[in-house]
Amino acid sequence: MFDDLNDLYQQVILDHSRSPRNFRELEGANCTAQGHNPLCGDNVTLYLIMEGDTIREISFQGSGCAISKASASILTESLKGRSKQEAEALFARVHDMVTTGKGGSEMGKLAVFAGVYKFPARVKCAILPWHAVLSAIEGRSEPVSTES
Amino acid sequence: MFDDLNDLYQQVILDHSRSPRNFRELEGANCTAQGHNPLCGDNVTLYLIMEGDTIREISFQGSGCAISKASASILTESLKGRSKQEAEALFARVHDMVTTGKGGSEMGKLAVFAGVYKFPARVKCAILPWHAVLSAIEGRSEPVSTES
Amino acid sequence: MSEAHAGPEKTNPPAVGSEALRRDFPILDQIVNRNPLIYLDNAATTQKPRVVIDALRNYYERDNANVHRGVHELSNRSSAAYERGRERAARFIHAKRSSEVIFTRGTTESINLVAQAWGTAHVKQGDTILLTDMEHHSNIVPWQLLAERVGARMAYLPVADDRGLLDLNQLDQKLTSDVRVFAFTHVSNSLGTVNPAREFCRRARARGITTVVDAAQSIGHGPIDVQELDCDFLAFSGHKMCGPTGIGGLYGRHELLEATPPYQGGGDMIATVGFEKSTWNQLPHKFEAGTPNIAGVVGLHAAMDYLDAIGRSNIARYDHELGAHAYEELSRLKGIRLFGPHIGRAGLVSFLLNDVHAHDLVTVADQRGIALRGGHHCNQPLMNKLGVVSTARASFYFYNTHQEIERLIEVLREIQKFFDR
Amino acid sequence: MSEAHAGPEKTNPPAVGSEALRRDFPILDQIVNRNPLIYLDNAATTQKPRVVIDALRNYYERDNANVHRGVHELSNRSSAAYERGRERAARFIHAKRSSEVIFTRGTTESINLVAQAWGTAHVKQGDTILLTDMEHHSNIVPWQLLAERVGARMAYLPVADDRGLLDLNQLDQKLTSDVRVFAFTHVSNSLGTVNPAREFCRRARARGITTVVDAAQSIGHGPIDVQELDCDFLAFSGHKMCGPTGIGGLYGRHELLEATPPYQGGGDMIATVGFEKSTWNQLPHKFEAGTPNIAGVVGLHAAMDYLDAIGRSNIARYDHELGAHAYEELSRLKGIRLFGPHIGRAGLVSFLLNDVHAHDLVTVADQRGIALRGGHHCNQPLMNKLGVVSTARASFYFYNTHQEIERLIEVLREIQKFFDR
Ligand SMILES: Cc1ncc(COP(=O)(O)O)c(C=O)c1O
Ligand SMILES: Cc1ncc(COP(=O)(O)O)c(C=O)c1O
Ligand code: FES
Ligand code: FES
Repeated sequence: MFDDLNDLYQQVILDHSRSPRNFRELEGANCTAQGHNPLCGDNVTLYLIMEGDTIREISFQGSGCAISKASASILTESLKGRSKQEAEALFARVHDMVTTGKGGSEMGKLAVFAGVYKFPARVKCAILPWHAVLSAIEGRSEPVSTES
Repeated sequence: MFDDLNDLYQQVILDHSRSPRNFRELEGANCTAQGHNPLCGDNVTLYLIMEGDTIREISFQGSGCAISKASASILTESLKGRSKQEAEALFARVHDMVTTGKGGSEMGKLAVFAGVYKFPARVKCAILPWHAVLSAIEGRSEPVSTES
Repeated sequence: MSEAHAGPEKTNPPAVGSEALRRDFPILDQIVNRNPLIYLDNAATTQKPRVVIDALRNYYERDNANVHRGVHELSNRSSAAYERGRERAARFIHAKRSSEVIFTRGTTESINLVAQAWGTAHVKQGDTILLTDMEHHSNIVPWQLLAERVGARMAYLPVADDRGLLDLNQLDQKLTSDVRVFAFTHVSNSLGTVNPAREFCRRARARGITTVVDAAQSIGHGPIDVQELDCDFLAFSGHKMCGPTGIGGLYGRHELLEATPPYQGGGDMIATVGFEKSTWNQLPHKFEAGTPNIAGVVGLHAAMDYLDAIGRSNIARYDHELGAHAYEELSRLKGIRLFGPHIGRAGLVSFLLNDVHAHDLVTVADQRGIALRGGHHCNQPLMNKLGVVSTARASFYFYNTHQEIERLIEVLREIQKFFDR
Repeated sequence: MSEAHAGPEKTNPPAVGSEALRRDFPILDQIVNRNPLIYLDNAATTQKPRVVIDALRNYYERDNANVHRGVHELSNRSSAAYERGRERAARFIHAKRSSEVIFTRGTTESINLVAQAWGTAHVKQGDTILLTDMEHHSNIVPWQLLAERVGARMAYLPVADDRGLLDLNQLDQKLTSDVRVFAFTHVSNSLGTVNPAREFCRRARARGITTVVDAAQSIGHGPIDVQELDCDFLAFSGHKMCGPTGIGGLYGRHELLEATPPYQGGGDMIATVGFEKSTWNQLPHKFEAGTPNIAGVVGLHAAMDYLDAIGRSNIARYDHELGAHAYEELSRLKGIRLFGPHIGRAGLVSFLLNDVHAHDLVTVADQRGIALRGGHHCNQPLMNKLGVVSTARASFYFYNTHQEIERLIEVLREIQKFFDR
């Protein structure tokens, strides 16, 4: 009945949104960034401990819908231990996937967001934490917004 | 062919617009007023010598279309020697006539303006000098405008 | 001269909520996401009856020309249609004179006009601008910009209790001698509160305080009478009352408009222009610079005729009925949180269901063909106060039906189950 | 998601001036004052092709909803249509990014936005605002209001000779170091002068002076490329390019818009709103407060598609042809006084015939079904300079024909006789 919906709200997404991983402030974080979605008023803050170009630790906090919470949660899992360059490359592929629906097969757990592309108003939800994390590791200090 | 037009531009109107009567500044005027039509930018200035409530002398100057020039010219002829009250009453009847086309039969020479009502954009032209003269004899100092 | 608007009012208008009436709105008859459309986002914008759409077409197919300065036939027709629209709008809100109606893009521009033109001339350093906790951003930000410019202070009449009501006693305390203007919404777009606008204006007037009524949510939903309200300014949007987008109005009391400097400069608002100085045209033209939204006014005229044919008291009654019905049914749902007053509410309901985020809820409802709105509804300060980021909202109009509400409830139950997997 | 605009461009567009093309404009096929309508008031506003009227109807019958904050299907469609309209407009004027296009009510509001928002922040006491002698009131009064507010000085580049041209040598003298902004019209609406906008911008840029191009009369009449012009701001109206009333645009270079504070406050233009302070949304939303004219943008999109299908170079060529034809025929009339350049003129002619007042002439022409304009054309300072109060104007568009010009000349001869009784 709810075919597209089941694509969007996969069980993994619901699980992560209910019990987000790494959902806390990170002590000793040397890199943080906020993301803001003016359409809904939701906010996400990313906390990172960077060692050189490597993301040693990562966590998040904030308010958001199931999509944005799950996206942030899975993001923290996916980026831990990765380099800045790897994070940027992954962002590009996530962006592609949630706007076109393609490329999910090589994305591992992140593939659960492939269904988002059918819901244009919700693409920003999935992307919001990624915008924030990129802004953090690239050292920009202003809060980012999904309107950009 | 030009039936309505001949009603509007009667020979009398064309004559008065070409050779307006009392078209000069009036020396010793104790009462003047300006009228302005913002739609076309035209202006008319009325000069009066009042003795008590009576219009002893009256003249005009300014730029305008055939209708407004003829209206001002015939106005000066009609109001000379009249009282303030008579002028006000006449204004009301002219206003009626040029907006409804009715009542011309008792208006003497002013009846030539009865055709104006068929041309809504031109009603202001016929009325402009009347607005000005009323403002003058009622002692208002601001220029009047046809927009009121 | 032909009539540029939609023609005479219907003699036998269809009843609110009836199938016949719904047929007046072509958009309602469509399938969205494999389900018949149930449009419950009327507080954001309303749909347009065929007479309004036809009025626009007729205008463009027969009468279109620029207004005011023309002498030719089409220009006469357009100018007459435009000014007839103004007279119609004045009658619709019972203004004393049609020159008290200024056409704008909508409520937002109307309030900006007041804050910028009247406000800059009349609100001074140290003055207070009083709003309420439940204002739309459009009735907050223009005043904040003004306050910053002139050095005035912002104050807010608080929402007194969990029922989303404003407290008249508190109002008296807030209406101190430094308050220069009191701007408030007639009906809250997120709580559904109907404010006692007449009483607000009475108390403000007693203290010489200028009042600005945001009528965005009330203009299309019942009778409005600016003389009875005795307000100084009143702002409204055409698109929220069956009219086209891009047109709305500002009512201003004659004396206040006279004492207000121009807003935008340009054609039509001037009497004379010189290289160094210009002089202003008379009301209402002083505030309407440039070519206005002529077709918008023609469409708005048709919308006002349509609403009056249906009957604004009928609309108000039915609206409240739908609101009460929805509120009652919703309050039976387990895990529901409802916002706004229990009774006497406008035809909209704001709620949260369990811990489902409003946008998730709205996305699922949309897959059932139901158009709801989720978000802060341009009421962020209020949301902060309520301790939420956003709510879901269903807002009704006279073409909605009780069955649609039943269906909404059904789908909300499904949504609960869906997110409770 | 369905397409909210008029659909694909025609593959075989009708030729300018052809009968087939005229059939695209329903309004042209009518009798006015017992004569077939000859519409020669296109500089005031243009007529609308059926595709534009249909685009409005389709929007209201299928997709109407409020934009930006919605999650449901209709709101998705409306938001997408609105932003597609922005991309289309950016492409139409060859802007680098679509966020450089702000939607406004029209040219007048666009110029007010620049003067009020950018101007108040960047023009200081003692600065000079340079305009030209041939500006429309809409490009004079906003600057006078700004000058008065901040204590700036007005200066005007004079019309150098009786041909209605501006002098480049004089421009260099006028572009002194205290000039902060140079605002000028691309095409004069009363003289028909086509100004060398690119060269104006080049000289201003060399001195670090901000440029504002009033494109009201050029936008619909030929290709426009803001990157080639290298202007800072450019203002235009939809209704003068086959689009609906109530919609227009402002192009602004990204860096300048970023450095400009907001204009109007309200919904959509904010990022966050607090009781005391608010923060602004990003470009272009920062400058679009409240519900915009959504249908207007949809109609404008269709108009741009239509103009490009006809071909803007075709339009420009034909326009100039009609203008030259009319100028030549008119110059043969005894007692004619023609204004503006002899050659290289836009598709409009301004004139006086003997001592017949422009409004008298226009009234008689109207009785022959010919729509002309008489008056100061919102160019009072220029009229003063020319030593006249008003002129009569015939302005052409690509649906006008050479036969219509012949007929105009015929009627003008009749008018001479009529007033020579
Ligand atoms: C040169 C010029 N500038 C500005 C305007 C004003 O345009 P609008 O009335 O659409 O704002 C016009 C139109 O009359 C014009 O011809
Ligand atoms: C209470 C209230 N005020 C103001 C507005 C703004 O209206 P508009 O967007 O038509 O300018 C709205 C509409 O969203 C509203 O609900
Ligand atoms: S709805 Fe706010 S981030 Fe998804
Ligand atoms: S046209 Fe100016 S007064 Fe008649």
